[in-house]
Amino acid sequence: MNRSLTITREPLDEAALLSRRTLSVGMGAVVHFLGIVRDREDGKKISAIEYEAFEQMVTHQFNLLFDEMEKRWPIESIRLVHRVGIVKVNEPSLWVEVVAPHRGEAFAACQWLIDEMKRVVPIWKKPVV
Amino acid sequence: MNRSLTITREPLDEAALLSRRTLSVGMGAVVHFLGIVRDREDGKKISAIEYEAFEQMVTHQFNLLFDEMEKRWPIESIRLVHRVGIVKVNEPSLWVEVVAPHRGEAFAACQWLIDEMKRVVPIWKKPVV
Amino acid sequence: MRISVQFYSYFKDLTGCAETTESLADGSTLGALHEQLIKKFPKLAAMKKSTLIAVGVDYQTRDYVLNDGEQVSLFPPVQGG
Amino acid sequence: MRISVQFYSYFKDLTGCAETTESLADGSTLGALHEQLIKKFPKLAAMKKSTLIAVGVDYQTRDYVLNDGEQVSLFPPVQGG
Repeated sequence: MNRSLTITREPLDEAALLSRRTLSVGMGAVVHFLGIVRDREDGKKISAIEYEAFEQMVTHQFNLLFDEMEKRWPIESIRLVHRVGIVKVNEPSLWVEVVAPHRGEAFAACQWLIDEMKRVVPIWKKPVV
Repeated sequence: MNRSLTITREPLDEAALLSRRTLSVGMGAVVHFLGIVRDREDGKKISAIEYEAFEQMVTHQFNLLFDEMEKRWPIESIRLVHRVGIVKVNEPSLWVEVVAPHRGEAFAACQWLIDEMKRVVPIWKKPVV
Repeated sequence: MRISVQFYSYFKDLTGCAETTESLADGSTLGALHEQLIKKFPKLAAMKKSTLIAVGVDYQTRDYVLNDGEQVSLFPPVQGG
Repeated sequence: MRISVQFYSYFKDLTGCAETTESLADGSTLGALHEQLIKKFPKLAAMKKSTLIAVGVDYQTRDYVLNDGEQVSLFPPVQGG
């Protein structure tokens, strides 16, 4: 399984990410997820979210999750980018891509990864008013 | 709900589709699905799939599905492109984008739409050897 | 009454044509039309249970009562995506 | 033995610092360290049950036996995405 993990302070460049996708001839499904910063947090208007990460542990925990994905599903490629620092409202903080033979496993794996990430990957949010 | 449906003989241009995305400040989730033509159909090597569509009915049936999605989930935008004619192995035949406030509803709506499409939208595949 | 019928996908191979016109008694149902088509194109019989039938752009069941000039489509299970 | 402790997210606000060093008897557990930290920084008490604790880059439970020089991190529930 091809893995790519990026924790970055730079804005996400979706077009550049797409141009680097590799896809073998047996693959039938690509699922992307983008998490976008919304304009409200706990009912209050915000202008941005500041993401803080314990970076070494983030990398390690994502790799444990990727190991588990590889056991559960026949995934060819997982790529994930998470921004840290200040991310403005309406900008993406998270981009995930899963490539697999069939759509069922691609959707299942992508959703599982995001759910698990929100349980174990040490990244925290702080609203900016 | 913003709707965009395209049935086309042209190759999919993902970058152009992304550049036309609109996203209001309350939206937190974007899900994309790409269906790619695989190199095997029923265990046999193929070089392409030829898609045939009953186009007027395709448009009508997709609109019925979009109506139902609008009732079920708070979706801001659904965009779908399906190619017809010959689509080579390793090229996408289907592109779907769902924009919603939260990821749960974006994933659920996207998967529901694809499942229903495969039940009621009159498009057929013919393998090309 | 006269009903125009279109075939899609491999139903065109089974019947050898993309379109035909059938004459039926007024008040005939879609089920009666289907039976008449199976007599005319016997290869449709094997697919009888999985055949999808639309009148215009909407699916209809076999008890649907046809009206003169309506356009009917017969096709196998769909497979988009 | 001496254990270096790091705080993340609003735990830094609760303790007023990002890092501290604790002295503990050899063979002490992570649970004992946590109690010692709560005595030193009483605002951590309210979060006791939801506190996540890592040694190095792995989560560990309260019965984990610490070794001299290990790096411990305490933080609230994670919220990435």
